Amino acid sequence: MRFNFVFGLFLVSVVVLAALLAGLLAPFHPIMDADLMSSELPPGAPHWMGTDAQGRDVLSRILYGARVSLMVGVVSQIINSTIGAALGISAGYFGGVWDDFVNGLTNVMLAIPSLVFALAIMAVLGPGLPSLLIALGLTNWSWTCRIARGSTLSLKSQSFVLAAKAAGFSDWNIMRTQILPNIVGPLLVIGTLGIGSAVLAEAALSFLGIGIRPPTPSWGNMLTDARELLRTAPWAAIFPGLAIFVTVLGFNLLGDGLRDMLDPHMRTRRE
Amino acid sequence: MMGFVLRRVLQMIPTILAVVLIIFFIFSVVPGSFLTSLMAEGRNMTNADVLAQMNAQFGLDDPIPVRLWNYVSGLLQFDLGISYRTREPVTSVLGPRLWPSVQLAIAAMTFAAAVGIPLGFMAALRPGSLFDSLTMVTAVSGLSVPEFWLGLLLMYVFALQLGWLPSFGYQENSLRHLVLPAIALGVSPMALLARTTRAGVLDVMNADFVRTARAKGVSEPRLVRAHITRNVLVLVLTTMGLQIGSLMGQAIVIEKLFSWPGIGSLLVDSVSVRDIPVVQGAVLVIVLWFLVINMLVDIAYALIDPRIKVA
Amino acid sequence: MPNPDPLLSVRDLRVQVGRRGPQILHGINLDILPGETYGLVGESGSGKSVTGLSIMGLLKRPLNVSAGSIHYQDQNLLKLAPRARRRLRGDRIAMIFQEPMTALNPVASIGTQIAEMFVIHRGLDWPAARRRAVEALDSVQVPSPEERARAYPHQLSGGMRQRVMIAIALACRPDLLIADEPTTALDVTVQAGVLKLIDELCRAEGTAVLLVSHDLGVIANMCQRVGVMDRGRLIEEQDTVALFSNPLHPYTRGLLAARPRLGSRVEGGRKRLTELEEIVPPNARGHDAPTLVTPRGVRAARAEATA
Amino acid sequence: MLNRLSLAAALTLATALASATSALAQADTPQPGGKLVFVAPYGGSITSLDITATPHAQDEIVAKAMNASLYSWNADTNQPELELAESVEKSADGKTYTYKLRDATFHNGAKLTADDVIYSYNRLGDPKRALPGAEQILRIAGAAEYQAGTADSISGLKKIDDRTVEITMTDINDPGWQLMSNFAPIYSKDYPEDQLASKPNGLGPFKLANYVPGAKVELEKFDGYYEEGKPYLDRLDIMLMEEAAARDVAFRNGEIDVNVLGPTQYAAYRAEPALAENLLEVAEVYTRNIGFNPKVEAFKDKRVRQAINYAIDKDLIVTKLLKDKAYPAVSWLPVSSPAFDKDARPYPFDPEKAKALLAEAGYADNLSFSVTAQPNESWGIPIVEAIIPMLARVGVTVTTDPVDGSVFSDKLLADDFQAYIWSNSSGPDPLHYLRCFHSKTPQSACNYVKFSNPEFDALLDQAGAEPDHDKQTALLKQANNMLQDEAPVWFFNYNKAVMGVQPWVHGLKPNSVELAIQDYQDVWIDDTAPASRRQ
Repeated sequence: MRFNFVFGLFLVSVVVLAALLAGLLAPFHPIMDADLMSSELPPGAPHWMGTDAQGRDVLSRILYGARVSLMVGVVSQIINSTIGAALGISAGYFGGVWDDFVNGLTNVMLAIPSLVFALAIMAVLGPGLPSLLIALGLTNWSWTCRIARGSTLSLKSQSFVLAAKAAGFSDWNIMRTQILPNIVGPLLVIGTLGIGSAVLAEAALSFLGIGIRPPTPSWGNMLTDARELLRTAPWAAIFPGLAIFVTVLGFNLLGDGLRDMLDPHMRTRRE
Repeated sequence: MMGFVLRRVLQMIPTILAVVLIIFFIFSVVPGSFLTSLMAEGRNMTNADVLAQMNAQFGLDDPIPVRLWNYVSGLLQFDLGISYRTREPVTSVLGPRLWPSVQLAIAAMTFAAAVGIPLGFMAALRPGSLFDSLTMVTAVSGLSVPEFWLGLLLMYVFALQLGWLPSFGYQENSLRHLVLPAIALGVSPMALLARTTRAGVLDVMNADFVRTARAKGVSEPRLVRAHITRNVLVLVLTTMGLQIGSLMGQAIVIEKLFSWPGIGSLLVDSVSVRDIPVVQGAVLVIVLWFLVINMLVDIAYALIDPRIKVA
Repeated sequence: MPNPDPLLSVRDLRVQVGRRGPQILHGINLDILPGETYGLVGESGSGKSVTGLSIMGLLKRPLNVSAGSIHYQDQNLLKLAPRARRRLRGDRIAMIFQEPMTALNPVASIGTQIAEMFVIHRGLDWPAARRRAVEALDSVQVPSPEERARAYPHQLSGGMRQRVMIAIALACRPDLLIADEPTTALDVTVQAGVLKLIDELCRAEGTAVLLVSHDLGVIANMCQRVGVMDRGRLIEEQDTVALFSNPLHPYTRGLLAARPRLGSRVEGGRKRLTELEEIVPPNARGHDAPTLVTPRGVRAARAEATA
Repeated sequence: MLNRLSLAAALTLATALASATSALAQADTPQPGGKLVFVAPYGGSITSLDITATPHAQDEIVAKAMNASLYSWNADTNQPELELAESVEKSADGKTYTYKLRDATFHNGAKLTADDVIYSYNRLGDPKRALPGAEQILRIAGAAEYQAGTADSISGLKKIDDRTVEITMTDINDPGWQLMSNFAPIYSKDYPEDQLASKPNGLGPFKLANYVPGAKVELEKFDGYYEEGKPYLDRLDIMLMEEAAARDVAFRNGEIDVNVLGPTQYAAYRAEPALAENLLEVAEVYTRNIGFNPKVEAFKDKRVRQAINYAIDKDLIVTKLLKDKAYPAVSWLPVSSPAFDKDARPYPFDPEKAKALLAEAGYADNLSFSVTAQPNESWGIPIVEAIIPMLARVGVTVTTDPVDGSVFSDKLLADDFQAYIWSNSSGPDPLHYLRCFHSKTPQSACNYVKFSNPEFDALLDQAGAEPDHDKQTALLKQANNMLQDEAPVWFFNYNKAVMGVQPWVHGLKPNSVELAIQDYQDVWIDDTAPASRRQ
């Protein structure tokens, strides 16, 4: 199953390259090159993926949209992982009341579906990239937290941690240098898979009308705007849909592959 | 068993209270209000006096602590308040939405389990085969599609092109209307279940007791049926429980798309008109559903796995 | 070959990883006579367990038999249809494993797991099979068998579970029992009892035993004949007494020499003989005194080995 | 020139279509029986079955089937007409009206009396109930006092006898404009108020059979309806469907009988002959516009506001983005308004002139503002997206401020915006809707751009006091043209509402107030309807 990792990495690299090189690759400006006279043109030169209802080049918008989607996915996942790891490690390490509190909080977060939570936060903050990052970054850390906590609990009593403690390392140092490096693997796996879900969440929130602030191109907005064009100008809806699919698929495969590589148990299981 | 249930119910209370507080505070700082939502259509010019009267009637001009106190003390008497929008008790607004939501969640889960578990099983029985690879690629793909996109495609294909199923709506006592939304909603849990089942079966197949069973001369069908299934079920049950528990909240997009009268679409509508009591109530229902389902899953565990006791 | 009429005869058995991978067994030849107890000894990785699993037909992919034959009575097991081979399994040739903690299905009751044998091999209905299961439990000296039949594996101790395994294996009075390290995972205090039970029951029924073990003491106590395996080859085969008194192969000599003794440091071949940490009493043999090992001695030896 | 042509063409088309449809409706004699599956497209749910508790068009679509008001809107003559009264007499001062009520029955069997009228209007105006419909009766004499709490009831309502009621207004304008509102229906005074939301009891042609909140309202024919032989239909189902793509599938699939179309579907339906034949179109009385907040210094300058009107090619947006599902706007009042000046010409697309005006005003390339907008496809974010590059070409930077409905109004009421794009009612009553630009109208009511021009105020005051209809119209026309020159907003378009109708449905009317609100009692289906509609 190394295939997962390689193919996932390939897809993700393509998307990352698209995002980085959008400025070079995109034949048109994603916002200003809007000519209503050439709206809803089918794919063909010079619009290789056609144009949308506003007459904007779909390809260019997808390329620039990759920036937004990656930004949403990666940044929100970094926030999630940071919160989850910080809470999980500290809860597992210190135990006691703090552990109870973190546990309770995690249960609450698990009980409110993240889309509902994100919806509420977006209602407060209003549409836009920063709000989206916060909404998706604050609502999806419960699994990270659980796993970090569980791993910390089992690491806590191991000899190297005890030795570090005996050697007089501070708690902060032990958590940072002894525990964190040992749980980075699983966190990386959850994080990678989480990037995929965040990209999907962006699409879902756009559908509900609370995503990225137009006219900034985002795949969720493109898909949402074009959903009625499915019959008359399918390209405007199909290409952003494919972009989302490929990206999420890439991160999911990458996450699976990472897990297989990091968890030898899983690997033998898939012999 | 009763003791277990009682204990679990008591444990839910702090969670529920926390949810109430979180949602309350989020919506106490939310911009816009029910009153301003009334004029969003631009159709009616709103009279300032009428607005002021409505404000007073709903207690919207009370300070936040007073509103919180009123809400929580009402909640303790199972009073969820009055909907700003319909002016009915929140319970009677939520009531009719509950069954469609539950129906959709159960139908989606049934689809997910009926397809995902056998797929996962079959894939695991031939690990590395073409079927296995195809199934798993399909599963990962199922997890990678925006669901409204999928719903829309299903609508076009099965309702419009083939004319097999109605494209939208809710009909009492009609399963036909349930099919498309249930599939659209069920695809992602289906994919998850297929993966979990496959991993679980592979795990169990490697277990020593399976070798024992083979050494006993148990036939393959019986091996799968009597020895593997139940052990896998224990693993799969967790995934199923978490999925069905969160389906009610995840259904928002699908409910909107298919005009399904569930809690999710009620929640979105209520958020957009700032009908806060209903938003609170809907979130509460979604959370309760999650907690109760998880309790039921734990009970089911105990029934399936003798190692776990709930008493 | 000492006996013209073996119960099981293995010829040139070769096992390979996949189609092109390395060979695990390099042509094993082996005969087991009716009613005898044959010991297979060697370090871990020498192929003794693989030999046992090959006979049962329980090799796990990618391991597979690439050549050779295994004759049970008149039939070549390797040429048998899967269905026919399955019928033999458990019924005529049974096996017990090293790990009693995990070898039983955790979600089925003990009684059911034993009764299953009667259902699949004797065609009994479940109630009758369950009654027979209680009897079987009784015969492996499990106290209050009716109660235990309703219990689940996790409620039993390791020794009890291994007794349950024996009850399952011997339920259909097989001709051959393959016991793969049956006591290795057990507490030393119960090892003796379990070995004694296997020995008694098999002798009573005339069941032949292929005892796979790395424990020379166990082999010495239980077996009439011993085969020594090293890196996938059967390198020596002798009567137990002869082997211990006059090992022919240098490897066997090394093996015997590496036996840890009380009070002495383990020397020579330690690196490869990691499993050997128990004591074979000099000239120990016969069935009435299964072992002379004392818990204290083993603990001491263990402490030494890990030091 | 182009603008003028397209406007003229649009007008002709609208008239032609309107007459074509009514001709179609009369082509056959109505057949009784069957079921119509209607659609309420403005939300996934309705607020309440009690229309007085809500201000939404979505609820009106349902309420229209169950209730009746004193007046109703005649979609053919574009005038309010008497509904629950057989006749009316106007007093000499033009303020007091005496109505002779018709013989009508409520769904619960009670008879309509003068007391019901007085009860209904008092209930609407009751400050303790705080009903949004209160706005409709504020022109009745004494309503303001009742609202303010200085009177126990509305003094302008008087019972003469059981079937006769007298209503006194505060001014001389036709009370029909407000009292025809579906938000001011007549309820039975004896009916328990707490049942209005669950078991509504109205005078309308259909009564409630089954309500599935968030999904649909099923209605059945009310046998005691006051119009002889009506309604034709036995059953009426109203589906609550917000998602346009889903409605499209359902309509094409024959699951619903009508579909209110957005621009995309409009273009698609027009391109398919089978669907194009059965489109019902009307110029609705909504004006889409971008309002400029004078809080932004530049917007205080008339030249800047005019420049924006010149800089945007609205014809192009209307054709390409709205697929001609709109009429480019000239000024505030829509084409169907009696005070619409047919000789007035919209701002032409002239970026050079725009640049010149901006330069003159000192904003050659340093004007930037954000437009607060809802997601709506015809008057929301997509329109702002389209004007961004157009205004960039004259040196104006535009950004979007996307919000949902409640935040939108919140920002407007709080004066927390630089510009907004919206769709506002601009009819049918021209005086009422031009008043939004009267300096005395507060920002919170509807003068969102805080427009203040003494000349304009004077014109409106004069028109309000003018008893002669034609003279009043002339004054309003003048005011409307003045508004165009002042350009307090960017005049974008007047909505063209379009409804796709299944071929078996007859009797729907091009209602310019709101196309989705139909006189259900006049609707019937013919033999070609599928079996599911005819059982």
